[in-house]
Amino acid sequence: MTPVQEIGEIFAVQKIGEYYQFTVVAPGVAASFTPGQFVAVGVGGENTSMLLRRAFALYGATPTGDFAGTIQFVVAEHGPGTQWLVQRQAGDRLDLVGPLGTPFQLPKRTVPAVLVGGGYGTAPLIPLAQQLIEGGSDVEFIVGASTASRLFGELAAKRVAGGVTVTTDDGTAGTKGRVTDVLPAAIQRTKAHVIYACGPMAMLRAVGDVALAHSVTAQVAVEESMACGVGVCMTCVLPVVGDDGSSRFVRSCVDGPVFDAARVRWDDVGSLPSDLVGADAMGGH
Amino acid sequence: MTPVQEIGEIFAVQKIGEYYQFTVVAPGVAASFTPGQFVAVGVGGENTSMLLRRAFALYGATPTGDFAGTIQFVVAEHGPGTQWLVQRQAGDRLDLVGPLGTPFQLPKRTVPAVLVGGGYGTAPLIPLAQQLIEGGSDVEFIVGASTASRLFGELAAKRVAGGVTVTTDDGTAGTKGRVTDVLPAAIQRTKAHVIYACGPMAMLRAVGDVALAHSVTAQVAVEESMACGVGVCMTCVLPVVGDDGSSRFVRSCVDGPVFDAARVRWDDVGSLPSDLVGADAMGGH
Amino acid sequence: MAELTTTLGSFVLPNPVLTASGCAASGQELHQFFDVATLGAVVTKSIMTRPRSGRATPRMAETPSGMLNSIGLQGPGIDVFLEKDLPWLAEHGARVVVSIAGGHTDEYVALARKLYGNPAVSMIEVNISCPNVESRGQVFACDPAASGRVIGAVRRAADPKVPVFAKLSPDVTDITVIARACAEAGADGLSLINTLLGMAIDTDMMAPVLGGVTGGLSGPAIRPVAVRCVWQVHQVLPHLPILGMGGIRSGLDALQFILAGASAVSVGTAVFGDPSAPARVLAELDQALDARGFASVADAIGVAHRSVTEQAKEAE
Amino acid sequence: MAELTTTLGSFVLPNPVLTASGCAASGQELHQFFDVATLGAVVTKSIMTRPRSGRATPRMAETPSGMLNSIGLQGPGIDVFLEKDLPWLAEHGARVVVSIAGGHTDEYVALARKLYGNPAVSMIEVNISCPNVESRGQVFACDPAASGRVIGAVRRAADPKVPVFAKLSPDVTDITVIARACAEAGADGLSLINTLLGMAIDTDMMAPVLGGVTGGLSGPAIRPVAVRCVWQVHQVLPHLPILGMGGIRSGLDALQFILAGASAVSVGTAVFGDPSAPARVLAELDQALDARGFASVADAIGVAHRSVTEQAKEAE
Ligand SMILES: Cc1cc2nc3c(=O)[nH]c(=O)nc-3n(C[C@H](O)[C@H](O)[C@H](O)COP(=O)(O)OP(=O)(O)OC[C@H]3O[C@@H](n4cnc5c(N)ncnc54)[C@H](O)[C@@H]3O)c2cc1C
Ligand SMILES: Cc1cc2nc3c(=O)[nH]c(=O)nc-3n(C[C@H](O)[C@H](O)[C@H](O)COP(=O)(O)OP(=O)(O)OC[C@H]3O[C@@H](n4cnc5c(N)ncnc54)[C@H](O)[C@@H]3O)c2cc1C
Ligand SMILES: Cc1cc2nc3c(=O)[nH]c(=O)nc-3n(C[C@H](O)[C@H](O)[C@H](O)COP(=O)(O)O)c2cc1C
Ligand SMILES: Cc1cc2nc3c(=O)[nH]c(=O)nc-3n(C[C@H](O)[C@H](O)[C@H](O)COP(=O)(O)O)c2cc1C
Ligand code: FES
Ligand code: FES
Repeated sequence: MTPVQEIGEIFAVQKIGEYYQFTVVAPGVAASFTPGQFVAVGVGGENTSMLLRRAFALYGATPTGDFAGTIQFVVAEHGPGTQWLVQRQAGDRLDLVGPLGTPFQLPKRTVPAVLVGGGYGTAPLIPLAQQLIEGGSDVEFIVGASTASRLFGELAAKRVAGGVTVTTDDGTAGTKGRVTDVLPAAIQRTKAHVIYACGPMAMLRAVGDVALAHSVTAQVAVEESMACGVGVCMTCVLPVVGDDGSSRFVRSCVDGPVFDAARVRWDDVGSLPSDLVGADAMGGH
Repeated sequence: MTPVQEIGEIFAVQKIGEYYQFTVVAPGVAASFTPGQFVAVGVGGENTSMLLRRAFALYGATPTGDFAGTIQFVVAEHGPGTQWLVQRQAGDRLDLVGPLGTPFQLPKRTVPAVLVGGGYGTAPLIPLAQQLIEGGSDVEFIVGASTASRLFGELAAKRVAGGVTVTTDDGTAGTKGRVTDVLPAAIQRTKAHVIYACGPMAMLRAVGDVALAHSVTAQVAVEESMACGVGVCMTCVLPVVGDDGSSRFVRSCVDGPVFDAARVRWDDVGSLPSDLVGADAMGGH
Repeated sequence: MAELTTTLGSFVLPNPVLTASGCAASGQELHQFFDVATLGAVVTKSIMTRPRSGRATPRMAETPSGMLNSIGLQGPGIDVFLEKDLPWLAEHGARVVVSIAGGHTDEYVALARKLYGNPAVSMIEVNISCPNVESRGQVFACDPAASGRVIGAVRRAADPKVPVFAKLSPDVTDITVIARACAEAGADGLSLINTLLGMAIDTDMMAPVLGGVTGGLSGPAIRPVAVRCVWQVHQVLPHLPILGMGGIRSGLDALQFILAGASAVSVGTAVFGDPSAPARVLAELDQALDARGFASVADAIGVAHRSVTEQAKEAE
Repeated sequence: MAELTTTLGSFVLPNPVLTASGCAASGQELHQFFDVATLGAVVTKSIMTRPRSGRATPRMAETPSGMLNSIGLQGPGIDVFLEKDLPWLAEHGARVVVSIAGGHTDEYVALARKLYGNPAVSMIEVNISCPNVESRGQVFACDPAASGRVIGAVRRAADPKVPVFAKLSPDVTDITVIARACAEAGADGLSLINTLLGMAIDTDMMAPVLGGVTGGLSGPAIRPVAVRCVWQVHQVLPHLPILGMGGIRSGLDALQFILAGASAVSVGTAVFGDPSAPARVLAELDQALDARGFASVADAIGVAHRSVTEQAKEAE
């Protein structure tokens, strides 16, 4: 599961709603991929002023068979880096590092699971669902977005798992409302022991709260701004409670992006809680 | 003859020897072009780390007729900017400012002229030759380069003017030697009153010396590193003797790139001669 | 439609986008690409008492997202400037900020006197990033005392109706110390920032690229340093107007400076890549202010400091 | 094949390319991309006496050809470092430069003592770009006296066999003054440069991007400033070894630093875009030296100064 650095050729770019689905020939990355991991993509080309890679959750990887050695990820246009990326075409080459990060942990025993995706956050949940189902677990999806065009993976979800509930904040598709409005019912219906979620931080936090209320665990894949993606720079940290009960800033690129929602101190993201290990030493600086 | 800034679409890029000939749809630049002027091209695309435009002598411009509103220029691969440029293809867009600079001055009366081009330096001499010939002047070309693959415009020169002498330092084409080896004979043969030259600084200087020796004037188009190309930054200066007999650093982007070779203080290029106007004020700084 | 009028001391500008000294000559050349009268003002190349040749070439080197220059203040001298350049700017309806430079305090004073009472001069920007001949060539802007002396002398000599701004160098340990010294000496405001001292080495010639060996680094590469300088100075001198500059290429870049505390901005190096950059930046800034619901430029000046002050309050 | 061996004081390195402190953690992560033992040395993240949480997020902002960071020296503290990280590096055959940081002189001294006699430590880099708690948080590296005190104390406390390098900040009026103070205090060499103080403002939030408000600017954007610092210091202290860094992304970038006077270079921010950058830079530098006919790295150190000295001679 050690990451590799390789130049991958774009096999296809498909526009899906507001998103762009990339299929890239990258055998090295594909070889050791596990759901929940991400790939870091160089943007801007030669002589670019953008030094840092952009991170994208892996939507899938096909080590063997047809499309052997390809990976998939889904890009939403955001700023200059993603704007450059979505202008690439089949045949263009991308500078890739991956697979990176700690993947979703599979339950020890086969238990029912609810998978909750927000926007492009559904992408990494599709290969996870396949894995869970192969492992014998019942899987149900909740796929949400602010509006219909920002939904992703509804069909793919239907294909792998039967039950898919769709929500949109504006009601342009599925149930009007948020994923957490329909999550409690889904937990009860499926007798889920675990929830897997990927999407905006606010959604992950809300999912964590619901999970807590139903005393089930929630594994969530977070998005923190990353400079290196490989664990050397310490830019991507979150305040997380450790096994010893004390909290530390941990790197979401290597110790995450998947965390136990109950361990993340959501209130303190973006601040420096005084009880954090080593916060006392910050006086001077 | 005021320059314009416009986005031009590349109509064609042809590889000629070691050079790339660009034809770009740029009606604004084409409209007011006069031989000896140049165009400044933005390189690197969006989010590039290269801030400055690259200058290229205009090889031609077709304000009317078929190819109406196109310009031509010739690019030699040099560093990152030209490397980016030569990877462009038909249909791509270029950010252009031009036409820029002071063009070649035509003789008051129709007199024989010898045109001396070194490498891609022949490019701006082709439209000049057409102009001279239309004006009734006899024109003969000397086209030189270090080696055959670095020759440019031999055929074009033959097409417009009859007499073309080719030289290469290594003898891979034409006479083995430098343009200045064959220039004296050409001056005598054609009874030239004026020499027009474009090419490496060393060649321009040597051409100037020959012209002086034969007491004919030489108009040379120089290449100085330019930041703005429009006259505002003062990076592109050369020490030039003025009408008042005193020397000043003058901007090769607006007062040039065409200069009277006899006025350029070749020895002092790259230094600060103490008799330059304002050199005495440099003490402090 | 946000109100774009802003002020630099007593100088009222129709909008907050200016050229930067040395990046627009005296306006004529850029007027080919946009009407210089539409800008807040044109800031002229630093002018000196006598004609100056400037330094030997090469005078520039492109660097990542920036450039180095070692022009050495080439110029015709104040007399030619007053006779040719200033009248042209006035005729074309441009407001003019005259940048002056010197090697002695009295040179600066002489220049201020020459500009006295000239109706075409809206403001004086004093470029003190020059070697002080009187103190072994140490740059005025690197020494609070020397900076204060020059600014005080210029303020006294200059037309009282014309604001005097000190243009500071970022190459100092604490820019707020220099800023305070200039403010106490009577500066009506500050221009932040001049270039950073840098250099590049030609790995083929194995020698410095620039004829001047070292040169001034400018362009987007230095923007974070420039924004930091504006922020620090506005924090300690919140009532002193700031003309911000350093790597501004877009309206949002300009907005960063205004939110950090600048009352107006200069667009410099960006002009070399895009000769109409100042006009474009102005249009983009206008849009950006509207999009954020600002009724005026004034409402946006220094706003980014609020968030931090509030956080500090909460922390208490 | 140029001889790549170089020296930093008494520390002999097989080649002149190192990682930069804080840009390679303690080597483990980068070892996934290249063998860290093939580098001249691994420079560790600055370590302190106690565990440190570091600052609140966001901790970085991308800027044109650069980035800002406000990590705040997050780390486990010296004891965990000695127990976990240093042994790992030793086992994997990497030479180690340990970077130390503190808020008091005695913290630095305590760290130097903890490293005393440890065979895994080849060199100590003293990061003095830290606020000095004893003087209202002024950064040590901005004050020659404070810099000298720390370096002198560390030199006395540290293993005499281990060279002590002072890592300087470019955010000073005259870096040669700080360099001299460190040299006189016993520094065996200097690391040049640390980041420039900068900031970015989020034009949507209308607040500073970084949790720490200001941050350190690094990357190719600052290379011209870094080369200038190396040049200036080598000019006044030609015999003091310099570890050069600041925006190095290629072998030719590294060569610029060596020609300016550096005996070795650190590759920092470039690692974030290319995790194998240090190994690549080394290969490219090797080629570049050969292409220019250098028999050894030593032959290239400071060579760019010759051209200038010669010109000066001629001028006489
Ligand atoms: C683990 C992980 C997985 C991700 N998966 C996906 C995905 O599957 N699909 C997708 O469209 N996006 C994904 N993102 C977000 C994506 O990385 C950002 O949208 C992208 O980096 C923005 O770059 P930009 O240049 O377009 O925007 P800019 O805002 O200009 O980027 C400027 C800098 O901020 C960083 N940045 C900005 N927004 C984010 C963000 N939301 N998260 C992290 N860094 C950010 C960039 O990396 C860059 O360094 C993921 C992020 C992380 C950390
Ligand atoms: C008036 C004029 C006309 C020119 N005509 C042509 C032409 O017709 N065909 C052609 O191939 N080239 C021409 N050149 C040279 C061309 O501009 C340079 O080769 C090009 O700018 C190099 O850019 P680069 O990024 O590839 O190289 P780099 O060396 O990486 O460029 C770095 C910087 O140096 C400047 N620079 C480097 N070399 C030169 C040079 N020789 N002249 C001026 N600036 C330079 C660049 O503009 C850039 O700012 C002309 C130059 C001038 C001034
Ligand atoms: C080529 C050039 C010449 C300059 N000349 C001057 C000058 O004469 N006086 C001055 O005060 N600043 C001068 N500057 C500095 C600019 O006015 C400005 O302060 C600096 O470049 C930062 O802004 P920018 O990044 O937008 O260019 C010059 C800058 C450049 C690039
Ligand atoms: C994320 C990050 C963390 C850094 N941490 C340290 C540090 O702990 N100690 C230190 O001396 N320098 C630190 N630096 C500075 C670098 O070591 C280096 O001096 C600077 O970044 C310039 O080099 P570069 O442009 O190659 O990165 C850090 C730089 C970055 C970008
Ligand atoms: S992004 Fe660098 S440590 Fe996580
Ligand atoms: S290139 Fe700017 S003045 Fe000539």
